[in-house]
Amino acid sequence: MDVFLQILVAGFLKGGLYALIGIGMTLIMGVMGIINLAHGQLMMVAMYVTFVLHSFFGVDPYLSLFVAMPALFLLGVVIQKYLLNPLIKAETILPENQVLMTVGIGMVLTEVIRFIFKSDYKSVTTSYTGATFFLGSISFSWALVVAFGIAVAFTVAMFFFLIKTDLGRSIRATAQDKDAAILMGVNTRRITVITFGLGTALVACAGTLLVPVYYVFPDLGGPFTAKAFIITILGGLGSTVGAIFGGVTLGLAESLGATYLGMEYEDIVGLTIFVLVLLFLPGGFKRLTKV
Amino acid sequence: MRIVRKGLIGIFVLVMASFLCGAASAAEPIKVGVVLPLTGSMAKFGEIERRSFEMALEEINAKGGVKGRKIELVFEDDTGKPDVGRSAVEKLISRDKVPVVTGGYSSAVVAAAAPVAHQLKVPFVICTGAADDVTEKGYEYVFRINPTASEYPEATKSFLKGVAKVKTAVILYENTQFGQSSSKAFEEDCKELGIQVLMKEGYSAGAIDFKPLLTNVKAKNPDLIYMVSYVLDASLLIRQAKELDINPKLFVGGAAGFTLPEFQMSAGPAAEYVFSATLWTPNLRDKDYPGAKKYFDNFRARYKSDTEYHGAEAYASMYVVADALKRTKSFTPKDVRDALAATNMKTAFGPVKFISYGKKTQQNKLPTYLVQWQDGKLETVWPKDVATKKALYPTPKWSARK
Amino acid sequence: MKKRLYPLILLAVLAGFPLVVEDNYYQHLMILFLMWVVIGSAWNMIAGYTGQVSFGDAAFFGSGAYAAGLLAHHLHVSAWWGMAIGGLAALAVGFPFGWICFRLRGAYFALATLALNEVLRHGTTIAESFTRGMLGIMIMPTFVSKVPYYYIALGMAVVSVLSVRLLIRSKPGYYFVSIREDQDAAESLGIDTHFYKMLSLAFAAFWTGMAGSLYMNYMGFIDPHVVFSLHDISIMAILVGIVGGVGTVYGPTVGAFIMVAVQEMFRSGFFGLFKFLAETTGSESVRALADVLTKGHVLGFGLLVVLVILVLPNGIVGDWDKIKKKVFRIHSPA
Amino acid sequence: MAYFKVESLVKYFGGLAAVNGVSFEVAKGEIFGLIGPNGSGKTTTFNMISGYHRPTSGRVIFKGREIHHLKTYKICKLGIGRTFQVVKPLGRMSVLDNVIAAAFSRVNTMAEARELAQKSIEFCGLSHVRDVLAKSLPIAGRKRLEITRAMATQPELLLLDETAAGLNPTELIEAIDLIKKIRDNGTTIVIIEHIMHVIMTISDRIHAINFGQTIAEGTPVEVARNQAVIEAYLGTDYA
Repeated sequence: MDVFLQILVAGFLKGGLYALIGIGMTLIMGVMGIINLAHGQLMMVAMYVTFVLHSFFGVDPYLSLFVAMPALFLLGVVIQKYLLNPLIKAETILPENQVLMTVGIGMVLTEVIRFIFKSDYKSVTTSYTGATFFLGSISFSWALVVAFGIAVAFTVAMFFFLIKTDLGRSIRATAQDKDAAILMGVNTRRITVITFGLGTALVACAGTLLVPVYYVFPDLGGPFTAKAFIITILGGLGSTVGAIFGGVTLGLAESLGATYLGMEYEDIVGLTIFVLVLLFLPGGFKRLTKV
Repeated sequence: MRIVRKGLIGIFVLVMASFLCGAASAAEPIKVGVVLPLTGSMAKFGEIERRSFEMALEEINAKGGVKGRKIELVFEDDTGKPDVGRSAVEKLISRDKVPVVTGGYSSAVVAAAAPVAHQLKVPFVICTGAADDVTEKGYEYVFRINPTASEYPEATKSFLKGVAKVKTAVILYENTQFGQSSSKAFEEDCKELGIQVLMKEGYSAGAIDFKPLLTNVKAKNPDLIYMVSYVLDASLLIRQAKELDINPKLFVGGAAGFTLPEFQMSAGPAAEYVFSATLWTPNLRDKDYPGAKKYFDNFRARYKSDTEYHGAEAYASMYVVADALKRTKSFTPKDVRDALAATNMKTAFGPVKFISYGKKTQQNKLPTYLVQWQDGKLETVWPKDVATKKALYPTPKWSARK
Repeated sequence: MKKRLYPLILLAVLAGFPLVVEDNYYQHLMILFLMWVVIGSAWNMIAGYTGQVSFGDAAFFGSGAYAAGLLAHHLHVSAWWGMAIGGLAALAVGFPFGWICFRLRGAYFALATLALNEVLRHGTTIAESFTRGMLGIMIMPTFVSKVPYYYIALGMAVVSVLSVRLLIRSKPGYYFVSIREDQDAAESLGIDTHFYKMLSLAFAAFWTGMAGSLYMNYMGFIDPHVVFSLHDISIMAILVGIVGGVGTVYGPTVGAFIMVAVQEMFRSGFFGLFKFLAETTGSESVRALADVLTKGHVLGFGLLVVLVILVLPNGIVGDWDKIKKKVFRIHSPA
Repeated sequence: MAYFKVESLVKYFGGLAAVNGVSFEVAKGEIFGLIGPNGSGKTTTFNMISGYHRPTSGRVIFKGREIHHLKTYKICKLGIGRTFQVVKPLGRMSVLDNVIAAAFSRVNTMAEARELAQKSIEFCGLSHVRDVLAKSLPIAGRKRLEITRAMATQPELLLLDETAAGLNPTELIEAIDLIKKIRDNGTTIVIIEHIMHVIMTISDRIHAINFGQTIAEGTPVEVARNQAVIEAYLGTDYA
């Protein structure tokens, strides 16, 4: 029983971070209709920002959220504006050119970071890195609990932003029906730019929160991109609530799978759920929750 | 558009010129080819090895090179990928016409490149790639300085026999060539020692959360936790073991990540008491490892960064190759191969002699060591005759530590 | 008439190549090039012509490679037998996959292929007892000389390109393109879209699998991360297709040549040109430049990808008219 | 036995009935009009006939054979062709290639398909744009391409979905001529049309639906006078 509870807690906490990664992706995928295969790489860049701030200026990782998120927002804006949007106009046989562009961007980001920081593994060790507290016999990592809290806060904030503000509504409108949004007078081009920025800032937040408990190196982007799109498909494109469900589900499924099937099955569990959802619940949890 | 056009022409000329220039180079110094991952995810170690090669090269050339000629190293980047590594070795052999190739970090690259050397009949002195079967195929032109992955736990084995007589063990390993083969080897060792393996499980490198794995480990409550992990997985494992309050009698790392300074930096106090197998430390006796300490100090002084056993392997490889070049009858690959086969020397990485045993051919056999983190420093603790400190055993419970 | 001759001239040059250039290194690069022609053409069939973009070509490549490798490893027969079953093994993977996943459209299908790729990679890693996991499979290449491999690869490349050409000028080809252009319209024209998508996938899987078993035979070593690599196989296949020209017969050939050449050029610092310049001029700045270039070669490669997609979204063959106009100022009569 | 008939077709999307019990019969060789206000379920009916939607209940019978469970391409092979209200040209193929693709539903070799396509193009009067890319055709051309393509599948029964919408007066006359020509050639036609004077001119009989249900059926004159039809189109105020 202890094992089970411990795993539930671990999966749930991890799921909080996944949710944050997933929200960024789901917004981008929903609004743009494309898969962003540079999502994890953008997160990696944010982690390096946090790492630099910590090791050269002694900034606490949680404080560096205030730098990493705006910085990545700008990076996202630039990418969308100058690299992705121009492709919409281009006459191409495959609409997937934008997706490939994100692959290229991912490569460039990874290599730029590698160029600057080498392939070394870097870690940020803080006073709370290994700190834990126990409830009964269940151990909680402080850093993950805090990360979970911040992730939930951002998610809730994002949710209300999308529902209550004009900009948020425009984003949701674009995500649901681009053509209709254009007819309603939404400047979709501007919306895509802002959305990409927001999505990137959110994944930057996730990355920053991950820094104290994880480590950074240039190649860590790929696996997180994969997780991000699994979460997005689980939750349904463009759905914030779906992304939260998707994130937590993936976190729990990975942990349970890793415990009861074996750690090496961790990734396969995620992928299997992904394929099952694609086939049997196209549209993801959004179909069930309708939010 | 004029600029584009000029640019294109420029690139064309550049490319053509680059084809031509390869052919034109007078062969005054003796060229030695080196394949290493200079870019890509393994570049960190590729870089350490490159620097070590260059250090050794300068020392050798400063002493007059071989037979009055200097040695020149031709580095090729294998990017850590087997097909690229193979292209690189082929280029070294057929375009640069080197009489001998050395280097080889990744096991996969080595496995793909070794048959090329064998078939083109140019000797390949592998310094790192540890996959067992590379020297089990009877490749006449392939030599390896590094012990094979399956031999890494030798010292651990004798420590377990002599000091830490544990009854149960858990083996955790990353799902890589190195992880799979050395965990298998250690499992065999456990059988031999009568240690019951309660659990043996792999994971893919780069996991965020090892709690699922470790929770299962905790439930099994083993005496020994043996981990084959790369540096930051290693640090996460040990940190999360602490978080979950797992208390075996000893934690042992199977080389790779556990001996690197980054491990200690990232794991902090949790690194204390952790044992690890290793092939080399700077503090080994000068009798068998001449120049080990000097190499270590020079490297740090010169590059202002740390080196470890990979660097020592590269450094030694350069000396082994130079030694063979000194003894060879001529600089044809065949003669260099024969000279290499007769190698019997002592290097900073230990005695080097290419022997055949079991299924292996032309494989160097070296003792391994057990080290332990004590007060933030890596101390050699086994075998006894080379120990710098006494092994701290058993490991105190997390709650009993400062 | 002249245009018709180009492929023949190219074929003659390729057939004569190993007789003229005996350098192993160039022969090796050419074999890689020919292998990528096969993979690129296969990808082009399913993605370029049929519009079902696959992000998981490595799934088929790896299946073919492992079919050959496992056969050699377990049954101790020559891995050349794998050439006979490599393509079929990839088909065996592709068939059920397509059967289930072709109800997905567009990006969702692409994601499913990506998942297939990843599942197979993890699967072969975990199934150690059968696949040797990350220890990989090692065989002794049959031939010392590269020439036999070269001609086998050339044969495969020629047959695959020719079969693309034949296919797209016949009923299935028209049907593939119709499906790409509008699946609903295609259905209304009596096209069994599911069947023809399967057919196209079968073609792609078969040739990619064949290329995989050739790789096993030629390289003599595979492991799951090499042959199921998302970046080095799946994405590379897409780049070969995109750079050369999606939905063109010779696009993948051009793309394969450029990608292999550029990759090697960046890796070797323009075939050693900069190192050579640095040595002859003795200039520190050139040396530094050479250093930066070799260290940043993947970066250069990535930038090139971004640039090509931005400037030539239809690839070199696809945008040939545009290139002619802009660069050579030749205006094709409108 | 009726040549073609639909029997109490019902289609629910979610909880909403798009079509709720439509039945009609079409005789061989006639032009049968299907009218109704926007959203009344005309196109959904077409989609069920041509196999894009499976009916929730009801039957579609063509020459005595039930076809509502068949896939779209099979229905095409049986001899029912269709056009789309929102045109679906195969954009990056030439007009000729569009039609060749369609012709392959009847023949297997390139030469035969080409010949069949040429015939269809000439018949429908698109020869002058034969080699133009489909996506660069103007709307009238695209509408006509839809018909040409459908004709190349050699249908016995042709479903035309608003082929006249968006055409100028000259083009309208041409379209009407073409439709008549197709009928005279022996093809039965079911046509959805919004432009009243077109449908009134060419239809032999008309079937009117509203809210997914039949409201009237008869000759054009009868239907035009029908109270329910007038109400459906103009609202109760005008009735």
